[in-house]
Amino acid sequence: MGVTTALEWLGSCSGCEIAILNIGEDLVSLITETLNIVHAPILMDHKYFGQCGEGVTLEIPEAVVGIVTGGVNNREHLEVLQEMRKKCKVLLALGTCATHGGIPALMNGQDQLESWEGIFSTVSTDPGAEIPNVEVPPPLDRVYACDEKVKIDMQLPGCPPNPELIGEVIVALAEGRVPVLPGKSVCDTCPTKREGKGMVDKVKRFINNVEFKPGTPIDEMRCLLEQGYMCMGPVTVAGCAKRGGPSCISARVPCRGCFGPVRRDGNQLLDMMNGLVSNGLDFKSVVDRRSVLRFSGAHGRLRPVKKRVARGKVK
Amino acid sequence: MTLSEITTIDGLAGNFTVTVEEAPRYVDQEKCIACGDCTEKCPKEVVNEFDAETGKRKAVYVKYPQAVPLKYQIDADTCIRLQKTGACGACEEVCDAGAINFDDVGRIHEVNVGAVVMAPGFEVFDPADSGVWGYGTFPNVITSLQLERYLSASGPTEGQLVRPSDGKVVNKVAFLQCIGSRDENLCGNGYCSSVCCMYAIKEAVTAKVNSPGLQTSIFYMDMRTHGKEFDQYMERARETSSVRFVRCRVNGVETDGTSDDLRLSYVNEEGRQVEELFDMVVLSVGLQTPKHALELAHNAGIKLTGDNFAATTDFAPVQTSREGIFTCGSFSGPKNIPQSVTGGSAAAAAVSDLLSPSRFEFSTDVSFPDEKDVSVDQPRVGVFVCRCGSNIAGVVDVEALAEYSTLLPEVVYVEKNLFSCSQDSQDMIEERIREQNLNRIVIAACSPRTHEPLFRKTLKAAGLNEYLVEMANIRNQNSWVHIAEPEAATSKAKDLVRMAVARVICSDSLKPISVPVMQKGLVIGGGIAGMTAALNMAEQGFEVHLVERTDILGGNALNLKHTWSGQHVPTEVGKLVDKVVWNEKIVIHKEFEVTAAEGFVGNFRSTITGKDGSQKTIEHGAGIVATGAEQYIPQEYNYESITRVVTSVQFDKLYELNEVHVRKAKNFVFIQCVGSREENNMYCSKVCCTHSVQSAIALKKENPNRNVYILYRDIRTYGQREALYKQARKLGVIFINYELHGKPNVAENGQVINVEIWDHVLHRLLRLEADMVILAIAVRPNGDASTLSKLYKLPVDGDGFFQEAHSKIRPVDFSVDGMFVAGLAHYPKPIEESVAQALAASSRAVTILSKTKVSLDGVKAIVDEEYCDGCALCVDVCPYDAITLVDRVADDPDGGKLIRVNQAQCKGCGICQGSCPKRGVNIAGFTMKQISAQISAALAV
Amino acid sequence: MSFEPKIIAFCCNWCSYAAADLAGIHRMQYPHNVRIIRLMCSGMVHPEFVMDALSQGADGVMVLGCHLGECHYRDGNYRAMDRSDMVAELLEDFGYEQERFSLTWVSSQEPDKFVKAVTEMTASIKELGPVNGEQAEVV
Amino acid sequence: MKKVLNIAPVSRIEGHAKIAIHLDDDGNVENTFLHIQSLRGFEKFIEGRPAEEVPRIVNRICGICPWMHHLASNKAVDGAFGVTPTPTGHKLREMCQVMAHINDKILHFFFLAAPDFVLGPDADYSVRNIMGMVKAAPELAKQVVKMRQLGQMMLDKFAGKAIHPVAGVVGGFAKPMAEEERKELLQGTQTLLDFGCYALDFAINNVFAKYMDIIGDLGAIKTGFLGMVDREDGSLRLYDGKLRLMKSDGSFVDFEGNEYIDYIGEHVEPWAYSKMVYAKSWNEGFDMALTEPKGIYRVNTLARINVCDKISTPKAQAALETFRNSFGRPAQQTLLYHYARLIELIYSCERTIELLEWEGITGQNVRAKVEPKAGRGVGVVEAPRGTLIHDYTTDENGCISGANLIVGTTHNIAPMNMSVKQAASTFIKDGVYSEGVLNQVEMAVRAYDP
Repeated sequence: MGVTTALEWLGSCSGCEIAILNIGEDLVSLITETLNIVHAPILMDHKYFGQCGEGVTLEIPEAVVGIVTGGVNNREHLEVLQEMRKKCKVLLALGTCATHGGIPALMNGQDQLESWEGIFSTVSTDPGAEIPNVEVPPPLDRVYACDEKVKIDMQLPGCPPNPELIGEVIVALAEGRVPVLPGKSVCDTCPTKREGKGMVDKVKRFINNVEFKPGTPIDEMRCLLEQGYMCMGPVTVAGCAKRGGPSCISARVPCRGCFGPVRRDGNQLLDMMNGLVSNGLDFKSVVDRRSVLRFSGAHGRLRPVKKRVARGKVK
Repeated sequence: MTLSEITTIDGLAGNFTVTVEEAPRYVDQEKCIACGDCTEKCPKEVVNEFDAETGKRKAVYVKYPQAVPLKYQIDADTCIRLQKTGACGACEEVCDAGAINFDDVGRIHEVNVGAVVMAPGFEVFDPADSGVWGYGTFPNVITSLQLERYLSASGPTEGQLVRPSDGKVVNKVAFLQCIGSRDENLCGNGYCSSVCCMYAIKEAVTAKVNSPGLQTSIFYMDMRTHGKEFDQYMERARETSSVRFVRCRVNGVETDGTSDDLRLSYVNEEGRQVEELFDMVVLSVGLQTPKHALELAHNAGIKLTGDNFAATTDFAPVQTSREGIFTCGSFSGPKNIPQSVTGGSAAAAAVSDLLSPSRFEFSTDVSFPDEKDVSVDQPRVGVFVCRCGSNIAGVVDVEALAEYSTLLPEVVYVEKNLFSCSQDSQDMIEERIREQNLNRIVIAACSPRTHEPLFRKTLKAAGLNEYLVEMANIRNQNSWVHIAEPEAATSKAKDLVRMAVARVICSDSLKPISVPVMQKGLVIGGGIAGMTAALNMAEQGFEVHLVERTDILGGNALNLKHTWSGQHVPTEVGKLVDKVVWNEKIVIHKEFEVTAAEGFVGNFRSTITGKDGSQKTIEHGAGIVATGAEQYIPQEYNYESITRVVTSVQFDKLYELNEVHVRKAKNFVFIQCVGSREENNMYCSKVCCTHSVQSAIALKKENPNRNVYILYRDIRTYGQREALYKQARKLGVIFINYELHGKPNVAENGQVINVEIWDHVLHRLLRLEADMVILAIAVRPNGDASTLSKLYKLPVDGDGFFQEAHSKIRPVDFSVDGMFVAGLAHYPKPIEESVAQALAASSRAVTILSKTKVSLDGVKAIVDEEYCDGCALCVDVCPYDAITLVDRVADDPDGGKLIRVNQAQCKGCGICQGSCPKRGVNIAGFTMKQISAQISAALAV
Repeated sequence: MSFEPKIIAFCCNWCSYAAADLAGIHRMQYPHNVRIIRLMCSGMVHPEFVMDALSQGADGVMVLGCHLGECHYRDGNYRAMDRSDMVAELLEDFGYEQERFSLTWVSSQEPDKFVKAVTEMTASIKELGPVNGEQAEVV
Repeated sequence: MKKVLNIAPVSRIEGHAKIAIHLDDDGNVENTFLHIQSLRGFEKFIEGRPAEEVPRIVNRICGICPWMHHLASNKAVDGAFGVTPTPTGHKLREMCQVMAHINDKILHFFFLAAPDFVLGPDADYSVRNIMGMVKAAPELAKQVVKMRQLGQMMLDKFAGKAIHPVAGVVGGFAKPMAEEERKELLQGTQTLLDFGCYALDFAINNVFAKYMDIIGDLGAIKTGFLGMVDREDGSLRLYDGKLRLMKSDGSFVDFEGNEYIDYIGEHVEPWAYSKMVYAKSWNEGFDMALTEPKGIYRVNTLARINVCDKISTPKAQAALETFRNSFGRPAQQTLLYHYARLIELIYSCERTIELLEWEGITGQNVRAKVEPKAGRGVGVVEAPRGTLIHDYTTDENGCISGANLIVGTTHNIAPMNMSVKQAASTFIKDGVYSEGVLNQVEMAVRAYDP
């Protein structure tokens, strides 16, 4: 009998779940032998309030391993996460939403109420609509990463995470060892030609394709940052690489940092901008620099822009 | 050898036999552990010479806490036991070490040496001899040296300025200048001691800091602040420390009879006779050669000047009249610290020139115990809190600080010292490291910039890596700047110690890196300084490249006729040029300039470009900048429009050619400080006073009927030059003082030139009819100094002269290792000082060239292969191109990449570290971990 | 009691740190709120240090480097300047007032400038209030 | 006495939903609600972003159909910037989208829906799932996993990322297709096509045949349909075409995506974060009454199969004819979504092959020249879950100044609520209900694959 495991998704898009399925051939043995899944909304019908929905308190069965995906956006997420923490020995935060807030944490850069009102008054929405509030979980003040709310034992970022690494973590957990996960940046896995960033003075928007010879491997392509594109490889933790190169770079597209900061508490915006200015690049050439935090906006990194009251400079 | 004196020097240069007489110490140096018990027990109190009679000491004593060797001694003249056998002997009883030896006897040593350097220094003039200043009679008349002790934290009053007579806090103090200087009637010392003006200002400023509200007045004849940045200091004293300067000679000091206050009567600026009362009068006593030094000179058979200083020449300022015997410091004339330090190096250069054939024959390397590997050990931090006399303890609650330190993580030992830097503390720390098995040290004291090297040595001596020490700067950046806020200062001190501890815990042992040395020298500038330096290096056996911009060697000296002592400059320069030209170790590059430079100490590569555009590359281990200076072209005094208004340099030429105007002229007016000592050029050109006085003397000697006027602000014929000033006055040269706000007015009026000036003595406007006006023009820094400074990263000061590493203790070094400065490039100075500085620079350069490799500081960028992933963000930010991107696994492109740092090129600036998003590169000694730890510690609590 | 800010000052070993030492030698008095961290160059200051300091409760952060053109390492202070412009702007992204950060050039011979800088910074931070206090700039 | 049954979470679907069944005192269904639990605010937080970045952000709306959002977004940005993708760029995008459909169908039918049929609606929950299926039908399971993996990896290898793709770019595609890649993809798709045909046979013989009765009435309701068809011949289209809005009587109107506002509106209920899209153009308002629904239409597979006149590829066309012969047009039975899904699976495979065989597919000119500017663009594609509409407005910097998104599932929210009500009230009588019964209620929802 495998290790009892509970899966839950919070503010997620189910991309992480799909990534699990993408483990491939080994999936079958993994979900039937290595693991003994006792709760997983996407795959099985275990219910929170009893199978007939008569219960009143949310319950998840005990499990050795707990895997949560998604960030914590609303009360239900919080309740579920806390229940997971209660019932699982080892809690794994899977995917960048769970580890650093992910895309939904872009909301942290907005005024929530204003935004929601906007959403329920679009051109196509019936006039006079109110923000729903019956039997739907109320939102939290902002989007949180899981470790902001409960103790997390292990983190595996990625949007989505790399199936290989998911496999490694699950097997490691089952075998009770520490999984081998990348600690360096995307560049470490990137074979593109690099010389130095000094010659670039501005970053270009990605409105033209990068320079490369079609059909040639990416190790014959010049580093995209050195081509003048904003590539976040240097400030993003590795893990996306498959088939000898980072995913986006293999698609000849600059990295946008979907695995989160290279150092767990690193600050992608600060580190990226610092990397640029230290090399004499004009950081103002970055259109909408706040979206550099599009994957790691939790942990209070991304905040609504504050309008400042003019204050007499203290002299 | 301490307590020792030289009695005879026999033999010749290269092989002297020196007889040294060592006096008995009565304390066995081997046994004495300097515990101080003997002093405590000693019943005999006598006045303390070191405190200049302001305090007391015992008959068994150490001269001062920092004395080296720190061994006690017995003063035979006052020791009860040594005076009367059988009496006392208390010290012997208490000395557990059994170091006391009343039967100690003097010894005679004979040493065989190749050369001798005489640096017996000076003594201060004793004003007691002449009663006029009431010194010795009025307790509140003290000497500047005594004041120095009163102001010192380790002095009798721990820095509090109180009256000797009644302990009353001093509110009003007067400094009387030229006591025992420039005065033949009272003391026979006609010369100027040249340091007193500056030290008086310094004491006035410090005194004011110690007791705010203090009124300070300096009574002087001429303020002789001719040193580098001295005039700026004086202006600051005047403005910010409100020191009052009164130009007049005070002829006597009296009491008001009733109290201990002192009355001075003098003629004030308005020419009125006034009387003023002071709490204290400080006599700025001059320097003179001590008796024993005169005997020494006599024994050594070297000539002295009329002023009793060792006779030297301007082109060989450290060479005495006897070959093989050299001198430095005030023995060859009054000098300040930088000059003395320079002189020391210069003497060393002269000696090594003489002895270079036998270099390294007797030398042995200092060896330190093997370094203990502490990398895996749990940190054991020892904290040593320095009181620095009362400098720290006077403000910071050292007890509380020490107490607090014991609570800090990993701290296993805490101790307080009176002076952590004293030799005994060093030994003690070394001791503690061993016995307490400490592997990290925090010194809570002064600034690492001045003292870190000292403590690093101590760690080495204790077998610890020298980088495992961290200093908490609780003096310069705490107790001294929060004097009025002891609580705040104490809690800040705690923070600083906490930060230091946090940092040192993260410190690792670093290995200094050593790089091979290209044993060749480069000298930039072919003037006297440049040639002298080049020649000395060459004669010490090193190949030298001498780069001169023009087509002729000699530089500014080519404009000069005589040195102040009367040596004929053209002749001497000629000799020097010949020696340089004929020395086959010197490669001369005329009409060349340095256009590019790279490298580092021991391995410079300089590119020089000729007028013809040709280029050469010179590899050298050290470089000396002797690019000289320029003349100021006056904008003032109608120099442009009036033909007979000329510069001093022009005048010399005209005079030499016996040009008609000069021949015919009856009235000559010299105007001093043209372009010097004013707003944007607040520095003294140092040579002009002497120069004008010399010209005036020549004119007068030639024809006594000529009227020669010198309009000056302060006549700065410092040192033994004073004799010239005296002679000029004797010859009837008229000196008229003017102030900056009342500059002379020069206008052409037909055949004559009208010079108007306010006379401060007669207190009326004076109109002089001059046939010729000579402007004593300033020395200006070289225009291209900035270019050179960029090439080699050499700092220049606010006036545009090159900035030495430390104005007092490193006067010829640059902050850039392996580069040195000499001559006018550094600051205006007369020939003998240029020569001395050139020799000094040479000797400093040779300390590098004489080695086959130099070791560099361990503060370098270190790649952390665990984190560096070769993103190449740092490659282009390195100012020294020290970073390259390589395959992690040699020639395996798929193995990933990382950066390599060229240790020799890396200067440890940390720009790479500041750019790295993943802590992949760290500056050893300043790692992200260390700095983060410091930040967190600073903000903890 | 009155608000006594804690200010972290990163000082370059070759200029501002020396100036601070000199200020001591001249016994110039200044507020006790500054904690100096000695670095070899202002170009060594990682922006992360600034943010870390503020997030750990520093009320202000100063970087003091050599005058432009006087860097001991060619152009470290230019890097510091470029970074500072960036940091100053990003401070607001992360919810701090720009006034909490300052960059000043002080040569080793300008203790007075050093004193002026820390005195003014302390004053301006006192006016601003504690770093975690009411975010004054919210409309 | 009154009580509420909370079926939470609704499982084996991709979203966060809860079914609340309110029973009256006699234990009969008083009312039911399908609560859509979460709202993330994409429309708002893409504001201010450079438009060309948005396709890389909105794909996170759904991890199962990221390609749909990615490409709808790209189409919208094309419109806003006024660019027409190069032919090759256009076809590469479509190929990726259609391939994504393949994987999605396999996933949904076999991993999520099939357990209900293979193991039975009232099998124990612990076995009524893919793990159970693996034990029950190991060979089939392995085959299924393999096929899905094949499809995913083909896409992943060619486009860098299968989940949350990045290869689609404003103006076209980020990289051209190499000949080797083409060959490999072609081969893989052939295999998938074979599996698709096998899957349909398997379903017809082992599932639908067995459950005809249930199919007949489980969650059955009567509504209109919306889907995309070819502009010329009205055949089934997934990536590009015109929209067709059909009434339950089979009459329909066609319109272009950017006219959507004139035809559909969004109704908001206080008990669901998701809006409920309805046919505004019918001018009958919005009502979910089972008997006389107003403005209600459905999307997704069944809808597309209903609205299209034919399917342009042979095997799928044949399957369509069989389907229509037995169920007519439009077919209303909710569980037929599964049937329609498998027909689309075959179409997707065939269409992919068609595209791979187009000679221009390996062309080098994959991206048109792009200038960021102010404008508006509407991007519409057929997502597995229904018609997906991205509507952007950009400012002069080419940054998003306004966005309106209508995602596939929202069209089906109202119908799903109706199906749930229908199912619940048919199965729950006088307080009698069981886990199996409640699961059948869920099956009604599952059919829509929300």
